[in-house]
Amino acid sequence: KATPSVRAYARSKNVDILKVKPTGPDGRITKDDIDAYLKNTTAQKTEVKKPENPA
Amino acid sequence: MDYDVIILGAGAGGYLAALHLAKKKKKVLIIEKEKFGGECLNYGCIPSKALIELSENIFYLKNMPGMTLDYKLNMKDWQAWKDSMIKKITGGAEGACKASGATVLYGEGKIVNKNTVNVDGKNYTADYLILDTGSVPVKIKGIDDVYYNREILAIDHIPETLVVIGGGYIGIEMGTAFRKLGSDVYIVEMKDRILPEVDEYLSRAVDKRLRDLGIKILTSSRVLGVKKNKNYTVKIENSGDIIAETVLMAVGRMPNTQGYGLENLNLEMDGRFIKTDQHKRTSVDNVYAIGDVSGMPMLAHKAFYDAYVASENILGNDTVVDYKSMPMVVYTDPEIAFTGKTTDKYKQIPAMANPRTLTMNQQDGFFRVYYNDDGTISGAGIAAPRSSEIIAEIGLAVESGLTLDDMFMTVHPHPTVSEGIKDACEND
Amino acid sequence: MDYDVIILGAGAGGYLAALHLAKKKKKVLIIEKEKFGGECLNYGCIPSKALIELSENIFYLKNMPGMTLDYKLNMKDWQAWKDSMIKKITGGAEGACKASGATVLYGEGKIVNKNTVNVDGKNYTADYLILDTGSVPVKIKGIDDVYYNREILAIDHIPETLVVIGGGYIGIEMGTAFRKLGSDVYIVEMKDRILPEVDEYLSRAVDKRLRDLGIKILTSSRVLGVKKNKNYTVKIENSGDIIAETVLMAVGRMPNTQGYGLENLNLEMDGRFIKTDQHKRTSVDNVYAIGDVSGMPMLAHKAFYDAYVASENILGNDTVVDYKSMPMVVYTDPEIAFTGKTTDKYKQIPAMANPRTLTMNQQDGFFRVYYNDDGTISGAGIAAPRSSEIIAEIGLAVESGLTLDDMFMTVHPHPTVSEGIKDACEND
Ligand SMILES: Cc1cc2nc3c(=O)[nH]c(=O)nc-3n(C[C@H](O)[C@H](O)[C@H](O)COP(=O)(O)OP(=O)(O)OC[C@H]3O[C@@H](n4cnc5c(N)ncnc54)[C@H](O)[C@@H]3O)c2cc1C
Ligand SMILES: Cc1cc2nc3c(=O)[nH]c(=O)nc-3n(C[C@H](O)[C@H](O)[C@H](O)COP(=O)(O)OP(=O)(O)OC[C@H]3O[C@@H](n4cnc5c(N)ncnc54)[C@H](O)[C@@H]3O)c2cc1C
Repeated sequence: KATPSVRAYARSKNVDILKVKPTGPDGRITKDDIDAYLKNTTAQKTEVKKPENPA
Repeated sequence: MDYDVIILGAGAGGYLAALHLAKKKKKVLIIEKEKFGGECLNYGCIPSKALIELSENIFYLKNMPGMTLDYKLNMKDWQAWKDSMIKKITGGAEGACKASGATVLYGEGKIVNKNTVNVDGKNYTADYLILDTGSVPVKIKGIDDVYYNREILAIDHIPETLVVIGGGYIGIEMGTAFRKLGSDVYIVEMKDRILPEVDEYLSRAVDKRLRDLGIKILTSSRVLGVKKNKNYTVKIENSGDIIAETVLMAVGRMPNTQGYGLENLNLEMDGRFIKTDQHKRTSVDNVYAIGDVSGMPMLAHKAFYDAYVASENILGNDTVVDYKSMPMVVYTDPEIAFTGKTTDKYKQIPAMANPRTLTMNQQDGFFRVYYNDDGTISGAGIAAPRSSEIIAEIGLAVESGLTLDDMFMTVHPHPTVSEGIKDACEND
Repeated sequence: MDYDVIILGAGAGGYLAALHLAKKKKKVLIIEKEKFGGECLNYGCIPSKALIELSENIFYLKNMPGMTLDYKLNMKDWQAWKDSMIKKITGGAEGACKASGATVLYGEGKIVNKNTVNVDGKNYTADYLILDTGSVPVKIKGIDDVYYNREILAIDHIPETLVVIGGGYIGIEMGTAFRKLGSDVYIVEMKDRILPEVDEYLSRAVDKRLRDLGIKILTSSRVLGVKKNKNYTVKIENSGDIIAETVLMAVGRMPNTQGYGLENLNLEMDGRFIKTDQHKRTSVDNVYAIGDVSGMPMLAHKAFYDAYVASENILGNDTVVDYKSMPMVVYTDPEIAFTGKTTDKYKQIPAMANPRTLTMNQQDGFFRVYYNDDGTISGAGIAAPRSSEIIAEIGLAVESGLTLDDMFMTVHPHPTVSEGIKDACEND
């Protein structure tokens, strides 16, 4: 569940909205949820990378 | 106790509270001294909108190229229709209350104490008391025998000349309607603009249009007196007298707090209003006040909302007055409506850019949407046909924290006035 | 290349795309063979709603107790007004496109290849092509010389008898309007009910009301032929002939895909429509199709939406057709509107329970709101005056995942039709 502008935002960031955890009222996904999801996934990616390149 | 709840006054707020509480199995007594439905259904919102509707239809056809209109309006027959139409609504409301189990008692209620109301010498007791005693028109000392909202809405003919004293929404609505029905209309307002209760960008649009319609608007004008002979003579400070067939006094309404033992409760007041908290509780335990008597704005939908909040609290569900958008409509020309808050940022398109408006042979007005830094909609002001119906969507957007983009990306049907709001929200 | 984008057809979709792209600094050529604004502004949505508005006003006054109405309607003068009103809208749209920098070219465009359109012997090239060639009325072989939407909306008098062949929304809208303007109206529909494109609970309300208005509705009725002498004779299978002054053929519209070189693109089709994906892309690179030619529903606001999606993609912003609510309105009696999805759960109140509806001397219809298990609103069907304006709020709720409670707790102004939706959402 997300409003039209949030759905468009997710699309512009290449985020699959179904994977985002909602924190808004009545289980709605907010723009912040998408930003949080992005932060998380990039964080995860860098974490995965770290052991590969122990510089 | 005889009842769980006694409700004093069956106005907009009272009957809704009765219905809601009775549905939830509370034992409810609702006391009404005049008519079920109160001012709104009998002498306010409903008859005024019916009359305005009539005036708008006549005006539209009179001004439609190709139409030659010849009509006779027998206002007595129209009034009979209007009364029967109102009877359907008030009968429906009363019937629904009774069907849900509420007891309806006609008579003037006198408050004895916080648990007791006396009607015609008999005491009725309850755990809770809801005060919904409404409001009455403000009268000016020394000016008697004029029309108020009740008389003007029961009129049996279209007056040749109508002077409206007071340029608030009630006066403006009636002035606009009678102008379109053929009267020569004057509006006399003490403040420096009409509709002082709405933002100036809205009242300005109405002022211009009403002057175009031939209404004589006198602002910053104080009425010194009204004399009635065969006609009325209205004396205005620093201006000539106006001779008129009819004078409507519409200088405001005040809460009805006198003459029914309210003083026995020793309630805290807020100016002339009964003071209530967010729960619609007064300063006395288990006594609630709702609607016009409990504070501004004095509007029917505010009374409905109050009724809901008070009832829910009585039912044990902690509920507070919590809205970000309280709409207001003035059914004038152009019809204006607004809700929410103004900010320093808005988007606007003219009504002329809305095709549906043009199909109705109208073109005055605009759609203005206010928004916050984060793009959420904070409010709107609309001057356009049917703005009364359009403003609800903005209310929903404001209440739900939706953005300009959410509105713009929602498909609105074509051709409608509601598209005007969507188009105003476009990002460019 | 001469241009960034060539748009073929300046209908609802085309001019919106031109405006949007030109505003974002794309070099745009828009080609139109007839009139700017296409079917919608010139021969569809706009003139039909203007005529319906006229008919509703006359009908209201004719039936208002107390009114004695005597009028003459000179349709030639009305048509002149209508044309000038349309000119304002189309002129505004064309002016806005040009002001934003788009080039408007009149003439029939012939597609040479995906980058080239020929007009009057001259080739124009662009990187992108948007097809907005609209739709045309379906004609029945052997039935000639009847009225279609263009002719009926340009009529210079009110016909004594009007037979409408086809009970879809266009036929129903015109039939209702001319009935209210005084014509004897027949509606002949092959399927077993009128308005087969809407859900039955909606079409049933209209069917009943139209019969009350005196419209003769023949369902499951096949027209065998139409002959024209002085009058028309309409032959109907298993039924008597109807003799009528005028016959309107409204048996549907089909995408306009013939005669302008579309075959040179060798596009994938979807039945008679040009096949498009979620981005409004056709099967050929950099060729987009929008509006009526690109699929159902054939409605102006769907064309607007398509235009927005196609333009955004051309601008490089990945955008897809993404709506949960596509509204549809039929401006008949009662006016019906719906959006979203039906579910097995709905709440409904009758239009009679809405005070504003009664002030307009109307009472037929209902407000029905469909919802999901989690309380979110999934759609609505409204049969009530001005439902066209009310449905937008439901669209916003559906798009944003709002609940029945969100709607019910948003204060709606009183008295309005929009309250009907709020009241339908009440929890009991
Ligand atoms: C001309 C006009 C047009 C209006 N148009 C609109 C509009 O379009 N939209 C809108 O929102 N608002 C409109 N209003 C305002 C609206 O009518 C009020 O806000 C609304 O009626 C308030 O409802 P209420 O329940 O507070 O009080 P009321 O409707 O005033 O009801 C109070 C009831 O209490 C009864 N009562 C009082 N004292 C006692 C007693 N001691 N014992 C028994 N009964 C008692 C009265 O008889 C009355 O029936 C209009 C008002 C007027 C005058
Ligand atoms: C009577 C009637 C009432 C209607 N009412 C409504 C309503 O109330 N609400 C609603 O949403 N919809 C309504 N519609 C439908 C609406 O009109 C269409 O959905 C809308 O016009 C579709 O827009 P479009 O851009 O796809 O095509 P069109 O508006 O059909 O425009 C296509 C344009 O392309 C031009 N063209 C075609 N081929 C070429 C070529 N080769 N070269 C140059 N130009 C070309 C045509 O001349 C035309 O101007 C109504 C339709 C009718 C007939």
